[in-house]
Amino acid sequence: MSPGQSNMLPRPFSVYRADTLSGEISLLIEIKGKGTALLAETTPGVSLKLLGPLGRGFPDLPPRSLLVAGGAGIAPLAFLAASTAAPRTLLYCARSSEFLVCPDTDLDLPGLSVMEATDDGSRGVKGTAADLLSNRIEKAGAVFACGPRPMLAAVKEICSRAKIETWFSLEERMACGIGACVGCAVATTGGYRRVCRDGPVFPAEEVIFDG
Amino acid sequence: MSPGQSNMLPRPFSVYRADTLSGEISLLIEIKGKGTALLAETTPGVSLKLLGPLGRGFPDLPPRSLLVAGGAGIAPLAFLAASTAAPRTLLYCARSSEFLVCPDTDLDLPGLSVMEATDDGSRGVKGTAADLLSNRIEKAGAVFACGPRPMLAAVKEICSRAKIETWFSLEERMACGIGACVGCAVATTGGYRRVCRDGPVFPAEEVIFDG
Amino acid sequence: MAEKIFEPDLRVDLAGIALENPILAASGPFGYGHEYRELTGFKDLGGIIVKGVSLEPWAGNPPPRVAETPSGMLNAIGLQNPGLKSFLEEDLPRLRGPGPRLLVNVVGCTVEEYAGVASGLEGVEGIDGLELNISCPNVKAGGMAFGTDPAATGRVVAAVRRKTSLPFLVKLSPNVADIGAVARSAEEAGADGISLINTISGMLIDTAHKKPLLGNIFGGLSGPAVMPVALRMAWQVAEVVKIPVLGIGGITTADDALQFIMAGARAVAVGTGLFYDPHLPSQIKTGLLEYMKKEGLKNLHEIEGAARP
Amino acid sequence: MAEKIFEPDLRVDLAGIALENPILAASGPFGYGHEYRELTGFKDLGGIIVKGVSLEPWAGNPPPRVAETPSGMLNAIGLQNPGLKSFLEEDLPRLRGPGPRLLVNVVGCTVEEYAGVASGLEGVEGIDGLELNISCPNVKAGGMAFGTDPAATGRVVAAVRRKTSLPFLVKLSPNVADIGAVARSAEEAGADGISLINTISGMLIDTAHKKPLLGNIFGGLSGPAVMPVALRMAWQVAEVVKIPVLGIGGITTADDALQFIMAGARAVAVGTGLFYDPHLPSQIKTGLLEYMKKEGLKNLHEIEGAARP
Ligand SMILES: Cc1cc2nc3c(=O)[nH]c(=O)nc-3n(C[C@H](O)[C@H](O)[C@H](O)COP(=O)(O)OP(=O)(O)OC[C@H]3O[C@@H](n4cnc5c(N)ncnc54)[C@H](O)[C@@H]3O)c2cc1C
Ligand SMILES: Cc1cc2nc3c(=O)[nH]c(=O)nc-3n(C[C@H](O)[C@H](O)[C@H](O)COP(=O)(O)OP(=O)(O)OC[C@H]3O[C@@H](n4cnc5c(N)ncnc54)[C@H](O)[C@@H]3O)c2cc1C
Ligand SMILES: Cc1cc2nc3c(=O)[nH]c(=O)nc-3n(C[C@H](O)[C@H](O)[C@H](O)COP(=O)(O)O)c2cc1C
Ligand SMILES: Cc1cc2nc3c(=O)[nH]c(=O)nc-3n(C[C@H](O)[C@H](O)[C@H](O)COP(=O)(O)O)c2cc1C
Ligand code: FES
Ligand code: FES
Repeated sequence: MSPGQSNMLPRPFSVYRADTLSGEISLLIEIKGKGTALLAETTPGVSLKLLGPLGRGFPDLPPRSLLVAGGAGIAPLAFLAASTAAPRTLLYCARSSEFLVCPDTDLDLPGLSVMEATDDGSRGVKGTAADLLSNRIEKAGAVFACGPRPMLAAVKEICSRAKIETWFSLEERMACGIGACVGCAVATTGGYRRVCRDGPVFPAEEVIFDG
Repeated sequence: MSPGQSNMLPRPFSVYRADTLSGEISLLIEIKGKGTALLAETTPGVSLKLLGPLGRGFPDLPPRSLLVAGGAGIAPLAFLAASTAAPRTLLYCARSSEFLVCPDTDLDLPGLSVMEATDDGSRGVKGTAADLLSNRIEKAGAVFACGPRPMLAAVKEICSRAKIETWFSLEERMACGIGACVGCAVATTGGYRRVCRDGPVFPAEEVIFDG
Repeated sequence: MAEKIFEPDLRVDLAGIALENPILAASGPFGYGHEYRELTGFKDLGGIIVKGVSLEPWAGNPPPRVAETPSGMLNAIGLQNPGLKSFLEEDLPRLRGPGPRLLVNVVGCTVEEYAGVASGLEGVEGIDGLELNISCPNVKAGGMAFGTDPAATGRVVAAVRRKTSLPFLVKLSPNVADIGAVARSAEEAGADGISLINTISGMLIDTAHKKPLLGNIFGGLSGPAVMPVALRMAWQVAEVVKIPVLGIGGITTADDALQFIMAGARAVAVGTGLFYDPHLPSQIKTGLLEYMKKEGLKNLHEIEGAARP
Repeated sequence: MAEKIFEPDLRVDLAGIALENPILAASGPFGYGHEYRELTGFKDLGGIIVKGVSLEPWAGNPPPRVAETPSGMLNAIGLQNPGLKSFLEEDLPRLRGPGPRLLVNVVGCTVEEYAGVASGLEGVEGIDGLELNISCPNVKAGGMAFGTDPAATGRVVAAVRRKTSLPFLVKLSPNVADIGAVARSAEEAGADGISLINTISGMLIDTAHKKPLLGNIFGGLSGPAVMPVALRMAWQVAEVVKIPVLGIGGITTADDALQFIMAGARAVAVGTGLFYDPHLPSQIKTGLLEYMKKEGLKNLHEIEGAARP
């Protein structure tokens, strides 16, 4: 999405909710810097340029899936969580309570259990995503995660030990957003691949974190 | 005045009206480019950074002064016109009627006669500032002018032939606006001088137009 | 009195390549064109310069590879590309056909590699010209780019000249003290045109993590921030060479394009601007046509170099 | 448990000049300081570097001399200045006294002129150091700047070294291929520090009038647009010299200043940013103090070069 300013690169965001009847989509945006601050100032009725949806999303959720969201990583997982009614659990984690931005009501979905954790214990369990996950991994149908790199690296470690199928939605700085410039490359076992076109969702075992 | 955007140089404007009782000042701004467009979008209540007044203004008006304004050059001359009640004439000129932006009511001042001219005749006399001035120069007490370079050069020529004291308010691109950077230099008989500090008002005979 | 109505002619000849209009997609941002074709159908482009092609596949640099800067961006893609063979087999067939003229950006680490890519493209259908990217590391000279040394530039240009019958431009690096010397050297060695500028070397630091923002430490600065530098170099090069100049660097508006043409450029290419808006070339084309109508220009040659004394 | 409360120490030693804080006013934008003293009382500045002083008065370039660019500006003041004698008689007396350290920017067209200004400033009360602006045209070498040639740089630095006992920095031009070579040459010839960068050569064209916007055709690009280039050069120079580096170029925030310090700079100077807001140095100082408190830093040496591998 272009923040409507000239001389600024577009900003990538996940679809948070989509209403196929009305054609409306919602985004959940954490104010991080210049672009998201400008977007936050936008008033209703203003039109923004938006290109999408881009790239490849998550596969279908098997029953007993675990969804692991770190911070703003909640956006694509909330969308994923709403795609089925099968029993599934969302592990929603952040540094502290103010980074758990997703409204409770949006996570009040049939069949979905929600567990929260914060590093400082200001909401939910005191601990990390890895702590929550370790206790639940054995019976998981599959794991879907989105969040900061160190969290994903920890998730990968736990899941590979437990041999559970795992999918990551990755973030990388982008320029074109459509697959042309190879600016958003991430290291994978198949070489550098484009988050915007080949991803953002990749099988966890393909992602190399120290590359 | 800073248009409130970061990474933009400040923009220079003349005082158009000042109310010493209320402490209010008014500016008359022609939308020329990026900065003036941003200023035009500003809504009441927004605070802007303003530095001034800067530099040296016009001397007192002797009776039978002629004020020659080209386009947005009207701003300082409207202010000057309001400084006395002695008989004086404003020659207000522009390319066409839409560049005669000053509201009539603001020029409805005791003792002030106003003559208008446009290059295309769309308002007032069809002709230039030079045409209006040539017919009136003989009896003038002094001439005060502000407007585009070619207009000022023509005014200088007419006034020097008629040996009438003449003052120009000059425009030049600025950076600091306070006299430090020597960015706003204009060529004068005394070398390069600073519009923002030594001017903007200079005696016409000192200004070199092809320098 | 009826005014004469005419449609301005945007066609220009760039080093023997006949362009429908003087607006090209710069090498790199446009990739191999497939994604932009889906998005904009190559609309209103006079030419496209595909991403750098090397003899063998290049892996590219570690991420992050791009960063935003005030009115610009840094990139350190590292010329990731699948190599000549894959370009010819996978990409080129999808680019052939009517539409914008096609130029291939050629990269290498040695004179032999440049010459090898040029040989491999010789006689291949659908290619209208080459652009030699001499900002690449010159491994034999310790990694300084070919383009920072007039003599090395001459050698690589002469080697490519021997291998190709296609018109070719040499794309200069701005990271030099005397761009005119490099341009003259390229002209003398047989180049048909000069394109400039490539990106200016720069970097940013992520203070939260106390390390360079880009995986490669250094990247190339591009976008509107660099336009005054690019325009100055286009002006300086147009002064010392007779072959045509392709102006590149920070162009996002028709006025920017006109500045390059009035400085002496024959045509312009848009890189970073495509990220801001993939439809920028169309907007620039519309702006140029409006300007030409207003000024009564029949073609752009009338104003080529018009700002020069 | 009571946390230890301390006030971070912003003092740094720049080439033997003890600064209260690492924020200086860059040479040029600040003039001879009088106007800014009226406006901000030199508040929160560790040092000021006054505008270039030459042996004889210099008239400067024809207007227009400045132009805005995306996130930056061009200037072609042409080093207008009243000359050494007038500086000593008119300007310096008004600058003496407590407050920021005072550095004088020295300009010339020949080695002798540089040495002459240095001699004239030797032993004069109130001057804490010099900054040699070697971006000036080298008339003996056909007008290319001293700073684009390591050998010429060495000569001018050595000549000044013989004439002055003051600490002096050499200010490098960015318009070179290998900034490290010039910096090393300055260090070997006796410089006490390196300051960089000066402006990047650029231009704009006024398409309405079909002529260059600046009276001098070319001007120097500065401001946030150039920061990535300046930071890269500070990084490269800090790698090859042992003397301290003063980082300059596009700095407008505390984070910008921190990037330079983490790249290896000892202190920073603000030029174009003063035009955006004359109170910028105070804001940067406040930002640095906040950062140091948050990170528990006692002084800035702890993070000097911290982003380097
Ligand atoms: C596939 C994908 C999906 C995302 N979905 C969401 C979402 O649903 N909700 C949400 O709040 N955030 C999401 N993000 C992160 C979001 O794109 C960044 O927070 C945002 O771009 C920051 O922009 P800014 O101008 O505020 O920050 P600035 O720091 O001012 O931006 C400077 C530059 O850095 C880039 N940048 C900064 N942080 C990131 C980042 N984490 N990832 C990629 N580029 C970055 C910006 O795009 C911009 O080019 C997603 C990122 C990706 C790649
Ligand atoms: C002493 C003085 C008094 C002025 N008084 C008035 C006034 O009362 N009303 C009014 O409408 N205009 C006045 N002007 C002109 C006004 O400053 C410019 O029209 C305005 O700066 C244009 O800004 P912009 O961002 O819209 O244009 P842009 O073209 O986007 O500006 C780009 C840059 O060029 C500079 N610039 C462009 N045109 C001029 C110009 N004519 N003079 C100086 N700098 C320029 C801008 O300041 C800016 O740095 C005055 C100029 C000066 C020097
Ligand atoms: C993401 C990116 C990738 C690039 N890749 C190449 C390349 O492969 N070959 C090349 O010659 N130039 C490459 N460039 C340089 C551009 O073609 C262009 O010269 C430069 O970006 C300046 O133009 P701009 O400001 O319009 O982007 C690249 C630029 C960017 C931003
Ligand atoms: C208007 C102006 C005048 C300048 N004059 C000088 C000068 O006299 N001597 C000098 O060494 N540098 C001069 N410079 C360069 C600045 O000191 C500084 O190196 C450069 O502008 C980059 O920093 P900035 O981006 O913070 O402006 C000048 C810069 C500007 C904008
Ligand atoms: S951002 Fe250009 S390929 Fe992904
Ligand atoms: S604008 Fe700086 S001296 Fe006038």
